[in-house]
Amino acid sequence: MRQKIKPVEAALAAAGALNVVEMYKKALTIRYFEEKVDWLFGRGKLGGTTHLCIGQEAVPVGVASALRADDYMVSTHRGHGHLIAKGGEPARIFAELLGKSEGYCKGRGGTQHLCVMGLNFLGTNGITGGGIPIATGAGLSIKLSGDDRVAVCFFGEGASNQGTFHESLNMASVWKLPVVYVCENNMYAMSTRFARISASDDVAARAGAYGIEAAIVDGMDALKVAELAGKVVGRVRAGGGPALIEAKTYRFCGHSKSDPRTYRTREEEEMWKGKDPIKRLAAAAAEFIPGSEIEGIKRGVLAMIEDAYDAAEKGSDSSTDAALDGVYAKREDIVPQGNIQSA
Amino acid sequence: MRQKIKPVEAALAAAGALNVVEMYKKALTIRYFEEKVDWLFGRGKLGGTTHLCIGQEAVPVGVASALRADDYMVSTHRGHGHLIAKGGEPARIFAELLGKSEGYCKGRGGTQHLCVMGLNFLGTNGITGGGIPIATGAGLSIKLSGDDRVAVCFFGEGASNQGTFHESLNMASVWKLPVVYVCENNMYAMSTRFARISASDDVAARAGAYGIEAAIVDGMDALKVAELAGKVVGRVRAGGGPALIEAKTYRFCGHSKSDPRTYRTREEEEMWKGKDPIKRLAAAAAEFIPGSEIEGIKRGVLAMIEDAYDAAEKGSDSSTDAALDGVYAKREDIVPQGNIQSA
Amino acid sequence: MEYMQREKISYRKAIYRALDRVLGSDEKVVFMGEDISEYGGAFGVSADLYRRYPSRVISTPISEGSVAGAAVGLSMTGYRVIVEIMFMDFITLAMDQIINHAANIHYMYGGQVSCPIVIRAPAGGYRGYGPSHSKTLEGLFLGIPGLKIVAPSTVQDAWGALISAIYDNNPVLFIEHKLLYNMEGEIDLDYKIGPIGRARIAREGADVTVVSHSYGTHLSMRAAQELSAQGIEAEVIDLVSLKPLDIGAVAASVEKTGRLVTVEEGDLSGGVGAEVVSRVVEDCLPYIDGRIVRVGKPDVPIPASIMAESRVLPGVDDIVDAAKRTLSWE
Amino acid sequence: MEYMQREKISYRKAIYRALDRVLGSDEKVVFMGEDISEYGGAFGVSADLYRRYPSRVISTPISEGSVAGAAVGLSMTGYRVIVEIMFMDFITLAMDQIINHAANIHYMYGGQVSCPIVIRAPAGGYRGYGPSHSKTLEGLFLGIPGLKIVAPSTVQDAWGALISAIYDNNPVLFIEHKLLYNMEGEIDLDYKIGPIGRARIAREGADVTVVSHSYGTHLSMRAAQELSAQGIEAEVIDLVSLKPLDIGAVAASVEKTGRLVTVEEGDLSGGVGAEVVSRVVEDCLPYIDGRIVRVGKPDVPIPASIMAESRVLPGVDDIVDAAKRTLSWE
Ligand SMILES: Cc1ncc(C[n+]2csc(CCOP(=O)(O)OP(=O)(O)O)c2C)c(N)n1
Ligand SMILES: Cc1ncc(C[n+]2csc(CCOP(=O)(O)OP(=O)(O)O)c2C)c(N)n1
Ligand SMILES: [Mg+2]
Ligand SMILES: [Mg+2]
Repeated sequence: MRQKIKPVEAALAAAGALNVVEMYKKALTIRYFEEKVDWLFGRGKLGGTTHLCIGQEAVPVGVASALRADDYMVSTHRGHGHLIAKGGEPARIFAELLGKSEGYCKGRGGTQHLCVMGLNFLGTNGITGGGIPIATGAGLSIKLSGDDRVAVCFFGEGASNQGTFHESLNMASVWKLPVVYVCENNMYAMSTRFARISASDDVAARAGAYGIEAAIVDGMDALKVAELAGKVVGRVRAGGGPALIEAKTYRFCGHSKSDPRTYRTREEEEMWKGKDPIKRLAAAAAEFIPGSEIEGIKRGVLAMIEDAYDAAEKGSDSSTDAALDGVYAKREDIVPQGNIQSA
Repeated sequence: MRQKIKPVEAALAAAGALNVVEMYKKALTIRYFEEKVDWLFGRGKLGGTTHLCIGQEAVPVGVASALRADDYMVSTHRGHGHLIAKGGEPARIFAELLGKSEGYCKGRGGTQHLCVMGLNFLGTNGITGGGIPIATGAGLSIKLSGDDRVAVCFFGEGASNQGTFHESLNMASVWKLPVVYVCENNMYAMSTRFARISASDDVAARAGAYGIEAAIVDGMDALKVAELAGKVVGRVRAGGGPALIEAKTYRFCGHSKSDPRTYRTREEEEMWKGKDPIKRLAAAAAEFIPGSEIEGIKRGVLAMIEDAYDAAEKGSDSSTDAALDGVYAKREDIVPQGNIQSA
Repeated sequence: MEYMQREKISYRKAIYRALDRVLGSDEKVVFMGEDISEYGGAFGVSADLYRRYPSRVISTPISEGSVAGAAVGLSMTGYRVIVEIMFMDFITLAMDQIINHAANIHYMYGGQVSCPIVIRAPAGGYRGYGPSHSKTLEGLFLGIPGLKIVAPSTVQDAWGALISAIYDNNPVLFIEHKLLYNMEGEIDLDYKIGPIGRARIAREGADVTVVSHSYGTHLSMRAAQELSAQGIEAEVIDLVSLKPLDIGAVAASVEKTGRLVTVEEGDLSGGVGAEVVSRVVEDCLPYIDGRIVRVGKPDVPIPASIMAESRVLPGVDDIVDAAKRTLSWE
Repeated sequence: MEYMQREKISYRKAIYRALDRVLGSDEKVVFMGEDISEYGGAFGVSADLYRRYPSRVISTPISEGSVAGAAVGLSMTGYRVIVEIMFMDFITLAMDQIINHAANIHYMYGGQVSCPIVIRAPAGGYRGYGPSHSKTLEGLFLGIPGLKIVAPSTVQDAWGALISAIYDNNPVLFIEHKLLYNMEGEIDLDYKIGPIGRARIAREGADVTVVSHSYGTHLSMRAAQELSAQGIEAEVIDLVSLKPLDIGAVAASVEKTGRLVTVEEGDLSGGVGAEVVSRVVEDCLPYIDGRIVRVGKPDVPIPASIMAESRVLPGVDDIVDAAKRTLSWE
């Protein structure tokens, strides 16, 4: 490991070398994964639609750094990054996008309905705002179980205009649920600038109405996100009740696969691209490891993504008659004790 | 008119003698109307259910004093008082409750779906929170029409936990709609004390999230409500955007026809009954007119209510086959100009 | 709490007892709804459960949409959840979570997880509650794959079907007609609780098959009595479960009687009767021996006036008339 | 803007033109929806309308429930409102305002006022959008009195039915299948716009009646061609309007062919086919001369995998098979 040559920021120190490098790797995995998806769409290799999180990687990576494997996470339509940050395997996500039986959801969920129970990842969500009450329910579940897990709920600033946001934050506050609501405020909901359809620029301003503590963080800086998330998650885990983190971020690409982005300027985009979270993480990692190692990581992640895609592509087709199976879960054999009998 | 014997409060002065006496009459009309409804339910003369506003009369009367006939009003399940304050005739409301064809809605709407378009009264509402977006739409309508009317939206504190509250206040704020949201905070939603299912005691605390100005007023004092409503409505009418008024009030009776009120103490009830808005208005009116006149008003209103009920009871039955008619409105003859033709 | 093996109790009490039993024996069961604590629930079903299971009987804010969503989150993470929607009309506020989430989850997540949620919904009219508090909306849910629907008409079935619904691993819409709550009937705790999906022959008869559910079964039984007095013997089938639909039981009966009347309180258009009729004619058209008639609510909202309401909602006479119409082609 | 009398344009453009015409000629028409300004609408329908009618083309927050409610308020106070729901699946968030408010208001308020609202809902699958972006939900709305439903399949009908829907004084659910947007067809601006409720005979044939709507009509026409090659002539009826349902047109055809197939993309259970079959057998059972078959989606959510999706959604082959099954009793 190279000698550190300049004093690290407080955040960096808190994160430590290992975390920074790991975070960099994770962010890079997300970036390359998303770039591959973009490329595949461009070539007509993927059906449906997709919402890429290129530019926003610092948020899932930073938040996930504060989580344990047994914490729950609820995601959005723009959720590949969340899942990868929680430990999702690129090969199985690719398989899901390709509609292969090897996908996490057998190809049935696809990009917007990607759930991995083994990772306590309760799903990306095609309904804007649809995941907010689900995360709240997961928080209630933890509270009833009496342990110290937390549920993390990602949502966009556009989703914060859904009634579920209001209803859920109120319930979480009153019941003191261990939920961390993380708003990825990328300023736009499709083409709609937040300020144009909301009274405030900040979603955090809404938390006060529920007596929920909120903090705003630079969502282009994974270390800052990680630092804040560490504090907030710790407080929530200790029984402090729900919290809200608003990460100011930006999606570098369009909303979904076809979006000419007429609603914003190229200058604005360039300005934000200057804050590329990957570059920032690379710089931070460079404080700990030599440039050659950084290059090695890049090549390694890129190769891993390519391998993952190749493996996924070889998966089996889900278009068999099995597509009609499994609509209903099997009935539980457990029935309550006493004179209740199962026929 | 008797000489005023002590200095009147600012509010009283602003209201003036005529208004105070008129407000007293209106409040009394509501009280006697509701007491009659209560009596009728007790005797099995009315079907379904009902929600009385006894104890809360100061709010509709005070707010209505600031309104013009062409302003819109949207009400709740507890809406008889709102409608009377807006000019509804007791006889026709009784007819509606009795299911008579002479009712405002031919007996089809009943207590919770009572609309009087002639009074720009857009309906009581059986869905908690259901009227909030409707009032918001009425506000948008006024704005598009470019005139200086306002829409007043009554709702309970319990309703403020519905998603529609959040969504609607956000829209009203962003579009600067001329809507006055009036929360009748009577502390309970059925049996549920607000503080138990909400993060704050005050609904007004929620308005800040939308950049909406909110004020709290003693909802047992019609003059105070009138004074505040006068200011707020004036500001909204002048184009200042939406506003919220939270009136702290109390329903003296149960939630609906059968409610043993186990969720609150008799002491609490007595405390609030000490603030009876009718008594307060009577005292204010006594500053302007002699006691004998007050007694005369009482007898007059009581007789009017009895007459109204008697007239309503003689109305015709709505149980004919006409009950099946009028599901669909007739098609408009107006079609747009140009080469669009109606067949 | 110990209950007698056999006892005459109300439908309300049967539901209470099923909840009590399940909450009492299984720490992983949660019951949520508005005013289900001190108030005891709008129809008095929950009574004192909140005192007996304080942490798992949860009185909620008036936020139907997010309560349903929270139930999804709870159920995905190991709990069985019962949600009381105060009046079925209000379920319209929870449709996204039911349709796009709860019902889809087991299938769309590839079988990893399911949503064992029971949504209890008091439905029905005849009480003068008006258009927003009287609806019978099962017709809206027939076409939601992944969801089950039950609407028991007897005390015994209310108890058994609720327990079965709670231990079904799928979301189940559980319909309780308001007029049934006070109805008394015998409950036998030794009754074997089968999986959801079996119809019940409420009355045997050779002339015409009358298919119904929930309160409609009682109207149908009264109609059958009147018909019997006129020499017509109706076979009354109580569907109990609307999804899955025990079409086998209906078909067997129709093959015997050759005639079919469906009875429901909800809207005729796209309702339970439409589905029953369609499946019957798809499977056993050659056995049909007379006009098929559906009885239900015509295309009219439910007026508040209790008199007008009685014109809009189906009654015993409508069923008697319908049964007679199946006997000829005029 | 001046348009040619007769012209070949896309379905998308036909809807655009109807909106343009109505917004342009009537100050009392408002159009609301998400991303209908710069973005031009998720499916490009609204295009530049926001620039031409800036105050009345209103881009909203993501608040489907309250946008529907605001439309109710607007419509009660003198405006005609068109609401674009981005994908029909999201209409589940607006159900309370549609069912308990918009559809009830004219009747329950005694005829004082009505809600002229058109809810435009892009429906349908075959595009790999997955379970929350592919549904066809008209089956949920059949039993809502006070509501009308149209689902045109042609360019001409899209234009005419939308104008008719906007000038209908009732709430109208207007279903646009996503696969139709790019479809081209002739539009004749002299076309007389009738009230909602008339079916269209898309193809004449003597052997079997195939009833469908929206994109299903196109599948049915392709099936009819295949059948014709096999010597079977199908009469294809395009319902256009689902509520009211032109059962007369269907009955007349069935009385001629004696055979009936219904085709829909939505769920079979309680769907359009169930209602059509029920009404047909209620009215003209004696004319039926063979098995009745419904084609539609089985009880399965729509998977994201476009290959799996094609197994779940009905196709041309299913219709061909169904038509053949009606010809015999085996
Ligand atoms: C209920 C619902 N309404 C609308 C949409 C269409 N839609 C998908 S993503 C999106 C924008 C969401 O914006 P935001 O929450 O800010 O997330 P972002 O896309 O910016 O990550 C919209 C309107 C949807 N999927 N669900
Ligand atoms: C959507 C919906 N949920 C629940 C109810 C049942 N309900 C009727 S009134 C009421 C309480 C409303 O409380 P609040 O808004 O404070 O008004 P208040 O009754 O105190 O005047 C409830 C829960 C309803 N009518 N609609
Ligand atoms: Mg955004
Ligand atoms: Mg209250």
